[in-house]
Amino acid sequence: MSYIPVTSSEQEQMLAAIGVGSVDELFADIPQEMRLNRPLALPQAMTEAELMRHCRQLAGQNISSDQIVSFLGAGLYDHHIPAAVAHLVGRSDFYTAYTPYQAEVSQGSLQAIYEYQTLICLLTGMDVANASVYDAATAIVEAIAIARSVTRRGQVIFADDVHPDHTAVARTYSKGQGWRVKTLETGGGQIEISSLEESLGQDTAAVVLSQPNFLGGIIDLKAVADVVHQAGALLIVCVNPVLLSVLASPGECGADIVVGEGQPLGNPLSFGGPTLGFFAAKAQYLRRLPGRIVGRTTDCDGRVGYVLTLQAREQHIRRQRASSNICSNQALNALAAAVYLALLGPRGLKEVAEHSIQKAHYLAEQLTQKGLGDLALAGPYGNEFVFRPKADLDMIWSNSLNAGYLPGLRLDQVPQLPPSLGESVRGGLLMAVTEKRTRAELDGLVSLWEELSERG
Amino acid sequence: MSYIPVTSSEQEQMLAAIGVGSVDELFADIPQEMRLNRPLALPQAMTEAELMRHCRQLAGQNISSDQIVSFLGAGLYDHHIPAAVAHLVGRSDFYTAYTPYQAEVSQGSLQAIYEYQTLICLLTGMDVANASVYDAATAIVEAIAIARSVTRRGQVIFADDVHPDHTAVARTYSKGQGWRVKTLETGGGQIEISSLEESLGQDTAAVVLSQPNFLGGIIDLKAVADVVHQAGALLIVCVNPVLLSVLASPGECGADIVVGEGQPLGNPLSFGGPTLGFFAAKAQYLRRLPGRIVGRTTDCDGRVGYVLTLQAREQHIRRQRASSNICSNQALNALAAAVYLALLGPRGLKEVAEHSIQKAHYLAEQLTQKGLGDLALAGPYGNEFVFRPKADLDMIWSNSLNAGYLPGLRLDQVPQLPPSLGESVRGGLLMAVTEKRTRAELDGLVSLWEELSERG
Amino acid sequence: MNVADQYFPTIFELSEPEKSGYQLPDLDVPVHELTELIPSPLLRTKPLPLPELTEPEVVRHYTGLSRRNHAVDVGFYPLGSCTMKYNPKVNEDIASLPGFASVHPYQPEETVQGMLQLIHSLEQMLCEISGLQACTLQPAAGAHGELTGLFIIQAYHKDRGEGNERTQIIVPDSAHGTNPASAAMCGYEVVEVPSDDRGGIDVAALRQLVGPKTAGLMLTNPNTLGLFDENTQVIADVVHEAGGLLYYDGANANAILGISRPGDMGFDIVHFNLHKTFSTPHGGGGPGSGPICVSDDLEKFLPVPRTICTETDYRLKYDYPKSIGKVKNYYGNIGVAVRAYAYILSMGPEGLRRVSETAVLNANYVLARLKGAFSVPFDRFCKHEFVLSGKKQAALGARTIDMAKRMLDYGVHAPTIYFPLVVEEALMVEPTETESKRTLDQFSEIMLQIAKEAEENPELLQNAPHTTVVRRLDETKAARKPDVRYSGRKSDG
Amino acid sequence: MNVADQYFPTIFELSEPEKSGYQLPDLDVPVHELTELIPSPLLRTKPLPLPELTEPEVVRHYTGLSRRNHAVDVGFYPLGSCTMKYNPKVNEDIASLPGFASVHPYQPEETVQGMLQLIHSLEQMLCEISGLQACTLQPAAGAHGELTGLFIIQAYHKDRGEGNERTQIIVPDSAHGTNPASAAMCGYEVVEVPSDDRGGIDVAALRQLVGPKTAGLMLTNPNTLGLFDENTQVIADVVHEAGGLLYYDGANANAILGISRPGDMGFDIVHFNLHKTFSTPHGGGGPGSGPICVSDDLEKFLPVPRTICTETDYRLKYDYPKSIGKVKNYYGNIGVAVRAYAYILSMGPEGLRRVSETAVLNANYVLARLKGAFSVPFDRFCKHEFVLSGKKQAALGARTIDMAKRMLDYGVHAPTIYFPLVVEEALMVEPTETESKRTLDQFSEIMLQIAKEAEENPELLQNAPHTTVVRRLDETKAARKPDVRYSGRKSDG
Ligand SMILES: Cc1ncc(COP(=O)(O)O)c(C=O)c1O
Ligand SMILES: Cc1ncc(COP(=O)(O)O)c(C=O)c1O
Repeated sequence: MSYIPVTSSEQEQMLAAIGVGSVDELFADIPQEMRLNRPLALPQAMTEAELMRHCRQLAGQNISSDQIVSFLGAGLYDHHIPAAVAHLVGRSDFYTAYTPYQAEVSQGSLQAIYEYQTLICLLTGMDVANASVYDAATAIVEAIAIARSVTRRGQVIFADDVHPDHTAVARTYSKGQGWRVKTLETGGGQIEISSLEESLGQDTAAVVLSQPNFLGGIIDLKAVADVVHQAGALLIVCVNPVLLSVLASPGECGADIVVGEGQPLGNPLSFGGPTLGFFAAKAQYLRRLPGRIVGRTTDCDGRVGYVLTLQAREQHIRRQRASSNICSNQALNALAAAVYLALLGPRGLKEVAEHSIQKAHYLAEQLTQKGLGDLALAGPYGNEFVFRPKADLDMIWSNSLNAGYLPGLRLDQVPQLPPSLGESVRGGLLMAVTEKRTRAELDGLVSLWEELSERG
Repeated sequence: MSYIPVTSSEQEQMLAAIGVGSVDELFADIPQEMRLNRPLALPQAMTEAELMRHCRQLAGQNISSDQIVSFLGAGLYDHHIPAAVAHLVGRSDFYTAYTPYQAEVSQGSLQAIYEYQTLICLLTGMDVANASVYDAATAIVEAIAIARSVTRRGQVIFADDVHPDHTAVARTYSKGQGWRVKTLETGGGQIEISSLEESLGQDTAAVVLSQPNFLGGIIDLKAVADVVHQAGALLIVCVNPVLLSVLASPGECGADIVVGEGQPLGNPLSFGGPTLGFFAAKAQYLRRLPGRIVGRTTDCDGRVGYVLTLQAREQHIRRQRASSNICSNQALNALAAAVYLALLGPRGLKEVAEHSIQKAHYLAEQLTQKGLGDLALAGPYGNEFVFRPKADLDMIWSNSLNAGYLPGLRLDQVPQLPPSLGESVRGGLLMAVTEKRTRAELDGLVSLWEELSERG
Repeated sequence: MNVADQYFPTIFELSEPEKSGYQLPDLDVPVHELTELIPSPLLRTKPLPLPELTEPEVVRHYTGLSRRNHAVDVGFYPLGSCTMKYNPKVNEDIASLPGFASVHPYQPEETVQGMLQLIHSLEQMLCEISGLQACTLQPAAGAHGELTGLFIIQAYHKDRGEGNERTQIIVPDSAHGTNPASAAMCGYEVVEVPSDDRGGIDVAALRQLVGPKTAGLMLTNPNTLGLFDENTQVIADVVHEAGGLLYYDGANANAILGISRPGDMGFDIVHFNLHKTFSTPHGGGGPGSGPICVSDDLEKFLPVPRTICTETDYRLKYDYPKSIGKVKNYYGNIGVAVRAYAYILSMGPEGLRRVSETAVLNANYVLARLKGAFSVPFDRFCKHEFVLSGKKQAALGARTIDMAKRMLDYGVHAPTIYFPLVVEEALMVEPTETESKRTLDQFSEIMLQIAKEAEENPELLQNAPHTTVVRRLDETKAARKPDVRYSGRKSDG
Repeated sequence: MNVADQYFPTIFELSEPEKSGYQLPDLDVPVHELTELIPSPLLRTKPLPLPELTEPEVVRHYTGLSRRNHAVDVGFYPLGSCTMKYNPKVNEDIASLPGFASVHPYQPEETVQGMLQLIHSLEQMLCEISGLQACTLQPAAGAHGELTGLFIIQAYHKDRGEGNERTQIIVPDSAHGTNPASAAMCGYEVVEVPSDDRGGIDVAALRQLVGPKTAGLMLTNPNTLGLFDENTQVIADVVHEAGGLLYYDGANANAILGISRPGDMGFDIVHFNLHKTFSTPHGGGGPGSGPICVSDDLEKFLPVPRTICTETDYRLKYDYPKSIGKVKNYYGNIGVAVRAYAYILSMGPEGLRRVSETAVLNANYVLARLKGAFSVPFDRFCKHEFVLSGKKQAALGARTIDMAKRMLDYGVHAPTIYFPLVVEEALMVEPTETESKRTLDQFSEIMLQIAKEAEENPELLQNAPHTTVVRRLDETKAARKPDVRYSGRKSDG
């Protein structure tokens, strides 16, 4: 067995040292009734070459983003990932390490996380950040836990244009944890202050908004924070980190907790995971943050070094009174995000955002100017928008796929889209554009659709 | 520029420190007539994403060995390379190092080479080995240089079944260096002792044989060595390292210098390069070996360590009196070979050889039993043989390619195949089989050819 | 002057205006002023203060950092409860195939049939390994699996009309911290059951604790002492009879693959840590993956979407009215699942059994070698890990933390320390099956040497480590004056 | 007890019978006894004595070894004449695309059109950069390029009927060792021409040396002192007038990209080291690639096959009757060429010029900072590298070797030392353009610190390095009693 280095003669020596005659004796404490007295019904072992062949074949049954011109976004974006990211994250000194419990031999991971935390603070305009949580959705529920415990209130307002997966996850947790989700109807546009004020109540622990919203719209956060705070609630904002390079930072806008999906920062799509949830907050919430935090300190000789800190918040110390149950997080994805940000720097990240935005607007203009349909929403957007084609959606859809285009997300097929939102975007396609899309590809899609609409 | 970390303001500071006003002044010693007063006529710079796209597209115009069932060998073989090889060789701590000139900070490379040298000795049955040369062909000419200097003779006998590229390289060197190549006709079969004896003369410095020969045939080396030595010449054998796991070692057989193409040991085909030439010899030639050699020693505290040694042989010390001009070698390919051997071990390597041999014989049997043609040569072979199809070769060839088979090497299209050899294999296909080929693939080719011969 | 002494600057200190390690092609579409597209009040006013570096600098920074890490590929890592086994390289290659890594979760199902097939097959394989009937890959890690399982327990009781009554989750005092934390996060009252003198659950105490309030019991088995609970059957019966469900924390499943199945032990819900038992790398803290398997009865509560196999293809199905809903975006940490799938296929049924047999053999071997020098709280054969107590050494002045730090000087990682809480000065050692006897012997000798040092020279241990890139770090200072983001001060910690 | 002190066992010492890190599927064809297929006298009788290890052990061994290396990705590597620039990661990815890495050289041309196009384009780009007209990628490294060039010089003279007369190659005393070694390997008599007091060729001496025996002159320009030969034009004329050819050793081409071209300087043959100038990694000693470019007149002598572009496709052509033949199997180190191709495309014409400008700027900056402390043999602006003499320090008891070893303590690689031979106690520093000012400043300060140490405490240097995994190694012992293969002795060196 190429992964098990104990030979049969060594096994004999080891059994002798233990003082038993067979490995089986070591399992004597497992009662016979609980034993599996047959081999597991699993496929027979494959050699590496067979395995690779099998997996290549499976992988070959999926169309990867290199093989199709994709306009799918909806929370995960197909940005170019610089080659260096995979090379660095792929160093096994990083990826075969555990959580840095023994700090003195884990300075690499620890410093990298400390730097990551700093990068997230800089990006969001917040004071402190943790070492990552699972994803944006669980980041939101962790943020809500803070809000509930700070405010001791039990209701949370979700804008209806928050990613439906995030809201769905929140609903699951809310049921389990006994708090209530209230929906704020936006119709995909700006938050109306009056309706927000109406929604806010004595029991509102937090308001959860998304910037941009699920439909790509950019909302005015500044107007919102004061209202939320006046009601004694916390403002939780879920952001697209790439767009933060051009948008007013949520910190500036008065958010209390900023979370988001870190995938766009140098992480592959991976069919939706692993990605990472980043988590940043105002300084006053530091000791309430979920999960791991790295701090800078010194050693007994005065050298700078890094450790996991404030562990008294965490489950392995505080157990049922911990700020969260999270243990393993998404460290390697956070590392990728840090490497990505370090490579791009402020200019690079801004260019990625600007190119994506400009190209999205070019595509939207082309599509509308050519009379192929209209945008479902009137407000400003970033690199994603809802387009309602005039022609039959099914027809466009299948023809585009056949021609090598994945034209976006069909909103009619999104499970759990809030009805208030569904209404305004009926028949729409959520189309995302990244810097990877070339003008030729955009023009290609437009001409294809022109052709189709002439034909159909 | 993402690879040049000097900013314009730093440039100013540096120029000031140097005491010049512009970078141009630093080039004042290059006369104006010798300057290029226009930009180089090269394509404009591509960004990483553009470059990747362009190169993917170029790569996509080549059919890789994963995309076709290949029976091409002829010196380079498509064996399975365990995943771990690329991961280890791909550690930049190895691949971005230079030749280990500063031993104390290069113990990784040095110990790895020392181990590689040992592995090559074990594999070939020889006493000493160097750190690699460019390839098998240049290994042969380096071996000849030793033979010439040891014997002070000027003629070298090449069996006509040595790889034609090797012989071609030797001819180039012989012209430049003023020695003579004499051909020993074998017809692709065993070395006839009588004709060998006839060929050997007062001026014969060495006899160069190949095991197996270019046509896959396995030759009896034991019979040869004595005869060569009696004539005062050296026996140089070029071997396939994988087959050495089942064949009598050339050391045992009395070879003086053993060289070979190391590609089959864990190196990708890479359109023929980079691969590596390995080089092993009897102990008495240690101080005549070309290129680098690593030796084990101790440091001032008695710790074991490794250094480049016997450098007095090398060009940077001995200059025109060096044993060779080689400087850079194929270190990383040698590392891959070492990792491959370490992973496979004696059993693994033997299995690779045996599977390849058994499958080759199965294919040959099937092809001949089905009456599709015959083997050009009668002698024993390993994993490669010359098959002469009954049907029209052009027809078979193009139909096989279309069906996803690369049925081997057309010997009628090999430039510089010695006429004596060409005669015996006229119309033949040199077909190699590795452990990667499945029975289904072998049977597939056979049925295809059956079909074709019925049709045509 | 020692290289190890050199301050390793943060990436922020390497920044220089103008630099970037990234370039985009010129924008090839007509450009608008950004303010024409997005009202300027919504736009950033201050420049983004990220560091500016070129690619060579970034590469050198992170390569340097990586060499300041211990890791499985670097040396022995006997961190108890973490199953730091070897992470096969081929699995990394497979996971990075574009057909797996560059696939969007919202692609039409017909464009991801290979992915869905893989997910479905892995779910089935995990069911077979667990002895249960249905599976979801959605939870992102073990703790997340626990939470998901607890949501299901809640849903189950609610469905039976007992949602309000069953408010307690029973957890052994030896349990991992995530167990009570997950239960609390789910709104449950956590009731702790003590261990008995064999290291298992005190069954008499358990009988006292169960009742109409009991929603369920969470058990790690073998438990965090590395011991299989000899009363598993009784425990299961007691809890089931009281109307509770049994949750199996599969963090320790490396001891039982192909030997015994939680389903056959009587458990209703199991999570696996793919990043432990199924060889996916820990990534320096994550990502993990914590799929759960459940019994037939509980299947209807599993999160959506579920991956189903129709006669013609694979589909994602949302229509499960009793489902707890979603616990994570999209479908889980699928990239991790791909590696686990590859691992199971490369091991096969015999291989997996050999994994557990060898893991248990290795642990017992090291235990046998160390028994004489350290206090052993429970004198039984262990399973895949064992817990020592450092109290003998602590009495001499060398606490467990000191011994752990000393191990770093010898080039091995320390075991898990001070856990489980039920053992004084605990040292929890899990060798895993991917370590050779040679390594186990070396480790044993290091431990024995340290035990000797504890007798002869406890200060040596108190001041350890001596040879690492930094020496013992001041955790108290870190917690008292938290510095959790770089703020421009150079090297004053 | 220091980890660094631990003996790092050889792979042979880790071997244990039975183990393997590799598995094959069962053989699925009917099996013969091997002796039925191959007569037993031809078969191995003794088992192959290779080491036996599993994959985790192999991975840990080589990972551990790799961490005992300095490398460009780890730190500054100012090894003169070696152009240790950053190796872009994307080029590694490109070279490992299966369409490049898994292609057999004997595939039919129609199945490798992308490969042939790449080769042809790279040849053309190198021609443009060199200012010459035809190119081959066949030579495997710089020295091999030299040899190939010399074969061509031979063929040229022979073709003109002067093959027997022109027996001498002139080489400057500052030349790299490969130059005379290649000439000798080619059967030439090597004639050395001295340097003048500006560091260039002594033109008067050259005039004395040329004549009817002159086959050619080999020149590195900028030369190994990092100096551009101010008399290049005269030198070219003198050699050409004598009927000789001019060979340009392009190892130092990093100084002239887009600024000056060897062809325009009058050279007839140029080799490039793709593994220096064109950023392909050195691999710990290789593989390299040493393409040569030649003038129109010499094209006919280039090795075969050549890659040609027809109207419809790319082809390999063998039919060049005057060709010197082949110098290497197949077509050269194409995997290296792929990286160089990617590099040139990513830099573009302006980028390449900036490479050389910055390489020269960086070198002059460090030179300016070190001038005061070290003896500078030629007081001129350097090009991409410069040579210091350590004679001042040597007089104090700290020889260049001592200073070099001391640098290792500071975490940087040492410069090339004792080369070129024309400078006493030479230290040859080549920073390259991929280093930041910060790194150059750090290096300068280290050098100045060492110069100070040399004055104050030369023993510190004589005993250096102090902090590396091994300390100064005994090279004399290594050469006197060569141990070049492991023979089973554990750790007695
Ligand atoms: C026994 C036990 N349960 C649960 C967990 C939590 O698993 P995760 O870190 O994947 O959330 C761990 C992790 O160490 C564990 O050891
Ligand atoms: C000036 C000079 N010429 C030639 C060479 C030889 O190049 P290679 O090592 O590629 O054979 C070198 C290598 O260091 C060199 O510096």
